[in-house]
Amino acid sequence: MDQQITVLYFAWIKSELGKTSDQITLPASVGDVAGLVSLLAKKGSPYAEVFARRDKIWVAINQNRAEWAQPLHAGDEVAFFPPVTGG
Amino acid sequence: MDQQITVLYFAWIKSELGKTSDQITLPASVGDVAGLVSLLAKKGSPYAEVFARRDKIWVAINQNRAEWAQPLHAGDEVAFFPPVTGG
Amino acid sequence: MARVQAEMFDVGAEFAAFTHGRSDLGGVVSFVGLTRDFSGDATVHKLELEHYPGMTERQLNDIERQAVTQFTLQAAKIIHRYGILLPSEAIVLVMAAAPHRAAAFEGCWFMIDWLKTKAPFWKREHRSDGSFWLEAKASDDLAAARWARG
Amino acid sequence: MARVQAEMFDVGAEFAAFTHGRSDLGGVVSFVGLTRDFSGDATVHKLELEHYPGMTERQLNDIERQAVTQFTLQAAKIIHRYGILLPSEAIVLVMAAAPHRAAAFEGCWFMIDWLKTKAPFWKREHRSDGSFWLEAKASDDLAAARWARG
Repeated sequence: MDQQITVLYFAWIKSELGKTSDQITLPASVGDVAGLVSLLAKKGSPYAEVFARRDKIWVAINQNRAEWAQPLHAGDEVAFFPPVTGG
Repeated sequence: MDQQITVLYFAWIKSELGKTSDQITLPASVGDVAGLVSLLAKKGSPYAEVFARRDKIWVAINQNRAEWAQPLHAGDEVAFFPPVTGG
Repeated sequence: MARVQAEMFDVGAEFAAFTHGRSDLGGVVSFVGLTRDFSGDATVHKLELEHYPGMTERQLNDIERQAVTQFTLQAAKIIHRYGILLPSEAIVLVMAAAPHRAAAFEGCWFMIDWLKTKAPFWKREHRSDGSFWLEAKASDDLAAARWARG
Repeated sequence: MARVQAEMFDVGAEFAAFTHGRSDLGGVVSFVGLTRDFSGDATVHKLELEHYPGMTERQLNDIERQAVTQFTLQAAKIIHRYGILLPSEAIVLVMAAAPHRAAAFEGCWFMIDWLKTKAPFWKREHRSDGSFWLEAKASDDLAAARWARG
């Protein structure tokens, strides 16, 4: 069964993608963050270039920091952003 | 030759002596802070009681912290006060 | 409760509100982070602060609560701005109150160190030589790691 | 330059004056010491602060200068009150500015620790059970000793 999720982008990721979010329907074969990243990277430029730098990208699921192996569920809000630089 | 000095008192020392200062003429035999303290203690009550607690008393000469062995000179401003408690 | 806002804040008014009606506080330590007009050799015209609404408030409130618990604070407060900031404007205010000054210093320092590695803010400098997203500093990770409980 | 005064000070106005016209400051750490309305089990009605005019200013200026040198501060300021203070009033304000926050935290902490063992102020509590000159605390000596240069 397909799952609908919201994906948010911040800082240089947002700048390079030229957008702040995507609505993504996950195929049944994609169950975690790593799978989502592979799916996004396959969308071609500029996604491929952005997600090639995944060592510079953090992820949050429903506003909590998460790991690449963390599972995704329908309705999740997944955010990709660089290491933070506030304060 | 006799030396005139000003002696200041602060906090409980001032309270117990009932005064803020003395003008003291040092005899030639008194050359340092320790000698001044002995001279003051000989003035009887309440000086004797106050200066019996000399381990609880700090001294400054001309507004700089000093030691008991430090020499005195005419015109010096000598201050006796407890360990500080500001801030 | 932490606050995230685009508007400037008044350090004096925030301090007054933080201590208002309290006659039990021993000491208050505050940290204010300011915008500078240079970065290396370049002139900075303005600083842009992006954040992740919702997650930001959650993280800042977590940091406040953690500081209160870990350092037995009497009160803790974080105020952080986003949007466009001009040089010399305040970016962040962190305040910690405690009966003794060591706890207030440590609690305040902990909050700003943690904020710098956990709160979802990103700075972009608009400079004489272009606009640049800042990179996170390894020194900030080290600073935050100091506070990890053994 | 340090300031010693009987009047209340406005933390916000002092912060504004401290940072006025500066677009090169990275962070400012402040410490405010407050009067509490209790001491052990007794109620404190007012706090009396005596000082040694002349020597006080000299010591506070020395502490500011020492902090600027030792921690490479961009600015340092101490404001300390004397006379009668009521509960919740501010006794002392110490501010340190530096390019990086660690120096500002250390510089501010150093100044209040040193002030507590070097500046000629004496506190007398007017309490429900009488009036008492406070005794110096061994913990303050230990706190100041931490900053001695090796």
